Amino acid sequence: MFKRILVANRGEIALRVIRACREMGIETVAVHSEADRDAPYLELADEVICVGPARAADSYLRIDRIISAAEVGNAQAIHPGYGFLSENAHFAEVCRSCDITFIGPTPEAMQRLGDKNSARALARAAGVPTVPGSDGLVTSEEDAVRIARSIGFPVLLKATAGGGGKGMRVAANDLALAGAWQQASAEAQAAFGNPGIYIERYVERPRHVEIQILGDQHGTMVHLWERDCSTQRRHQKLIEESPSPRLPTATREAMCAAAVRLAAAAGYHSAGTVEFIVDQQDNFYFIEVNARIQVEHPVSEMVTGIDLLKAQIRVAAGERLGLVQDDIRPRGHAIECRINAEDPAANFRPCPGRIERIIAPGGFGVRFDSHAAAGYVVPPNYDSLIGKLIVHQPTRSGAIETMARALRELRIEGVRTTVPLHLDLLASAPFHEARIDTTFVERWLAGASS
Amino acid sequence: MFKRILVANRGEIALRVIRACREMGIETVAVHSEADRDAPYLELADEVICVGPARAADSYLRIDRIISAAEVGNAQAIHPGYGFLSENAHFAEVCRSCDITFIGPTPEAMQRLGDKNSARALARAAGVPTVPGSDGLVTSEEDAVRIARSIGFPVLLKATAGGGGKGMRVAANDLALAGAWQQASAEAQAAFGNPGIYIERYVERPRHVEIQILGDQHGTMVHLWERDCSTQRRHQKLIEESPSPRLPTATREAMCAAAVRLAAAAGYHSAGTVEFIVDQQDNFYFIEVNARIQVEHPVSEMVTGIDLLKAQIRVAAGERLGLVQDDIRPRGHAIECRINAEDPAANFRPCPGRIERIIAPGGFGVRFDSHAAAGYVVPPNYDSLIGKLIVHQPTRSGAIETMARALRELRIEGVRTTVPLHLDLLASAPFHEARIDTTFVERWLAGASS
Amino acid sequence: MKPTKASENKTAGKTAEGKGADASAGTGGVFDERRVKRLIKLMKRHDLSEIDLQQADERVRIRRGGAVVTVPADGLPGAGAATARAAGALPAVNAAGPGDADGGRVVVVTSPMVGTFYRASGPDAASFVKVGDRIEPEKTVCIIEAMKVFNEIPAGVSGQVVAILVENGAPVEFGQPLLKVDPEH
Amino acid sequence: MKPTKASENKTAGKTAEGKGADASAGTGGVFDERRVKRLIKLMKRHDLSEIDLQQADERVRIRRGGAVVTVPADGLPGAGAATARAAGALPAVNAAGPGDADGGRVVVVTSPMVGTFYRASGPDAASFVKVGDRIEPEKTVCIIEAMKVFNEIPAGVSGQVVAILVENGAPVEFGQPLLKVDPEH
Repeated sequence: MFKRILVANRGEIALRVIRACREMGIETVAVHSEADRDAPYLELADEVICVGPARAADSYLRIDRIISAAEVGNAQAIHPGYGFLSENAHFAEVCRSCDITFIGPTPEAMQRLGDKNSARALARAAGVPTVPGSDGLVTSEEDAVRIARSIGFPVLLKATAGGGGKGMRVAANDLALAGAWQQASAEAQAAFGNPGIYIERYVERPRHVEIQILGDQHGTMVHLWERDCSTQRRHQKLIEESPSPRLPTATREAMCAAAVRLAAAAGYHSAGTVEFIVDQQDNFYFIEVNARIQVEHPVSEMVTGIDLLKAQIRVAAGERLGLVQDDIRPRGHAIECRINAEDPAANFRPCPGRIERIIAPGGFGVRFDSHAAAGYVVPPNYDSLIGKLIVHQPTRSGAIETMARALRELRIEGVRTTVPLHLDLLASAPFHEARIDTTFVERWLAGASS
Repeated sequence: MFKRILVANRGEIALRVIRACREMGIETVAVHSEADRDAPYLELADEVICVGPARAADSYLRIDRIISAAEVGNAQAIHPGYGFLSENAHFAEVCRSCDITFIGPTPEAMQRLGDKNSARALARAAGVPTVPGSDGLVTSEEDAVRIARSIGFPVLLKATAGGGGKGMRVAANDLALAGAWQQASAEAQAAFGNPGIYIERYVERPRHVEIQILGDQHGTMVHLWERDCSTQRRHQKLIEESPSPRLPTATREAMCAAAVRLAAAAGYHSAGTVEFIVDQQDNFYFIEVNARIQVEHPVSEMVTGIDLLKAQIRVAAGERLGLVQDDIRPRGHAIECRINAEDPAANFRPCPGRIERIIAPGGFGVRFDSHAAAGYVVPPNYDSLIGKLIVHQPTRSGAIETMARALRELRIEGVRTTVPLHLDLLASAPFHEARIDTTFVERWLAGASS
Repeated sequence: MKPTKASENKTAGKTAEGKGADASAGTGGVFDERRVKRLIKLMKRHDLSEIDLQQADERVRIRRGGAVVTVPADGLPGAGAATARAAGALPAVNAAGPGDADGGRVVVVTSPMVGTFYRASGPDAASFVKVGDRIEPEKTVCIIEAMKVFNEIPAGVSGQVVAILVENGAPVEFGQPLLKVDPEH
Repeated sequence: MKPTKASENKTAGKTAEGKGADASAGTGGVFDERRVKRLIKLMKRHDLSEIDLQQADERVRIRRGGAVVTVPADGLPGAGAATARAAGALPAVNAAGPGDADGGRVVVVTSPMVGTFYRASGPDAASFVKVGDRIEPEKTVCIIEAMKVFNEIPAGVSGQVVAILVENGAPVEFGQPLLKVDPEH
């Protein structure tokens, strides 16, 4: 096992890694930017190294400085957390070349899964469903109609060079498709200098369901069931839960099996997440793999009783997982609310600043993971996540009740937070009745404000 | 279900009850003494009523004032917590006569179990082993020898009127017994004016193992397995855990079955605890029933996933438990450390005072139940418990690691606490190796200081 | 999931109250001690005795007495016997220091028990006392009903009744101010 | 269960440190801000530049500079090129206000990167600079090894070397003071 791990991240996930290491008897080297110099979790590390100024590109994203800190700090391994360098295959390669263990998948597995097209190809080869669509670009209107008929309407036209919704059109039938193809192609040409368009089935009001996987270097690959992350606003997850409500058992099991097949085909080990969308008829389609630990990993920890961080460190050290699929029996229902320093009443404007007072909720079924403490200054340089409130109860309705109780107990003074939004969301009819998909929050917000 | 419950207690258990009620949508009336006027948990109650001055005898123990507060506060039920009026059968009777539900067993069941002699008789009738001893008083030296031989040496001589160790003697053989009987009898006469002595088997270095039971008013009675509370100092529990380490499965199951038999025989419903001592050969003997929720109930909640407070309220309202024994499958290992405002370095002197700052630990498997917050003044009038730190992990060694990590994270400034003692205890060889009994802490403390 | 609401018949006794979904109260929350301090400063400067601010679910109420002496209603020696008398409620009289003034000395008679406050012995009877009455320590000033027992509460102090602080039929808690008496009259 | 210990080769940068089993530090704990404030007051009164108190696991260290200007080692225009130069480490020069003095102005040259500090180009070579040397901005004052690359670090300032703050072969972090230069010489 490692004697000393460098934590190449900040905030709650840095604290999460430090906690796991302290329990395992592993020393930690925490790196930080100048903006995080006074963060209270640094006191829990065995060594603290400043790697640069506030700007992430000059500190947390600087491969040379992180590696150098690992070398002067005598760390044998680096935990990248999420974000920053966590899915950077080049960084993983540099770690390997410096004889430092990167706590995550191999660079090869990351590359195989990091590119969306090669990941989709891998998925299809492993018998994992992807959103049906054109194999390549659509070259003519006739071609578009032929393909759309074969995959079924409605369809989504997407610019191959695109992003941010430009060159994107939905078409419900042949007639609409002809015009849409023209428009999308022209828009793509104008926006990206590339008129190339491809077509895939348009999934209306999908759910975002992801499978937590965990593998070792000795051929064991298991899943820790699913998380439902449909409760999003502008593609930002707000609430995650496990199990996914209203998901048929057969679908759930098929998704888990598909995720394990794909991960095994990619030669994956470590913790990772296979993301799917699920349509209104409970068909599921592979979207991408997140080759890292995720913000919402605690909900899977609560229902399975397995510490994902410790497991991730153990398998990175070459240990056997020591678990088989049958050992992983989910119990009850877990929900996580992301507590951000944002003002929901002011269009989610970030609210950095000094936290004057904080009272963490406690009691049965409540877990609060936060790097904040009274006196902590939320820096304006990074994301606004200041804590994760996680609850675990035998049932979903019980979990909602505990979450509402805990949110009301949580007191954070000095900065505005998303706590009021969560209370409203929990009490909203769509969430309460589990009629959730990735579009419901925005529709509900629009309805609530009109 | 009740619309409104009065919480006839203070501190962490009052907060625990309020939390359960908030999750159940039940309003709460919190009573308090003048000393607790500014306690932060009162802000979570729907109504707050001062019932008297600091002295418990004039406030929390005043039946008339508590009942009166329930009446003016329109509470349909009273939760007594632990201590104070919780095991007062007369109070339970007054509640009944005022048409207020006492959340606990009936006065009749409390009376049957409240008297040690009748509880022992009930236990024997239900086939539950008690410590072997004389049926009544020992009238002569010959009688003492005859009885001692029949129950086996060593034996304990106890004054029937006794208490506080006076008139108590241990005898290892016939010869010692003769002198011991004389001395004990004379001492009892001098101390209590009553020379009556009885004999029971002396259990050396026993473990304190208790079974959590839970019954409804419709004939369902289940157990939630055991807690080991052997880690005590001067009969004050310091650390509780579940399962009891090194307890053979057959013994464990026999104890649980015995506890359920006894509770059923007593016509018990509500949550309760059947206490046993277990000798070095794993024989177990019934000691007493605690007819209330206990300080250490969270360890059973963690391993079973069942919220005992909510269940207790539901069965008091006449609902069915909705659980059968097979539903209650323990998972992993839970440990609780009682955090007291006492100075372990100064002979556990209580340290009331203002808490300047508190940082609660978080993360996987950690629960912190505390009514304290920054600015809270620990009053000198009541017990020194300011929080309970509970951890849950798949294994005992994992739980110990998490507890040590969490204790090191917990920061309480302004008053001295028992945190350093717990850290030392967790690291001590007897605790670590689970060689625990009710005497080990004092032997270990004596050894550490010599 | 039912959000718990502040109850309507809240008894007094807290100086600053805030309930409900204010869990994430920012700098402007009712629990902001700095704001409370600023308000207190304002009150001192302008010699205010109470500020009560409310907006939506939030409320800040601060009261500031002049020279106030709190007297438990049955707390003085020689007070007359009531029908039933609660024991163990005999805190000492708090003598207010001089120079603290906003005019005269006022003695506050507080409730020795939890119960329901009645100004008269029955719905048609006259009130025991009204503002302006001169009273002696043994004078019954109200009845507090607790557990079906009607407890006559003696004044415990002599003087002139300045104010009656509780509505007829309202619940009172231990230590709650019942009436103000000017002992110099 | 292995208690984690503060590591021996801790790098500097925190002004008050407390590690280990001080979880329940009482009023006298190292995190007691009031004590820190009292110590700072004491330092100001007696013009101390550092206090370092240790007892068992506890440690309080407070440093206080005179008129100190912090200069990143490669942060000044015209600084000579090192073998490899880290980018993006160009904080502005902090001009110290007057009247803050404990004598002359001192400029602190700080590390632009994380790595291992060397005073000379090899074990047998002479130190790049020693106390008393007059230096120019482009003068190499040390080498910092990071990822097997030896980075020559220029002074970035001219003046006389007053102190060298890091031991040969010691690890340094970003922003760590390396040497003090008196620019008036």
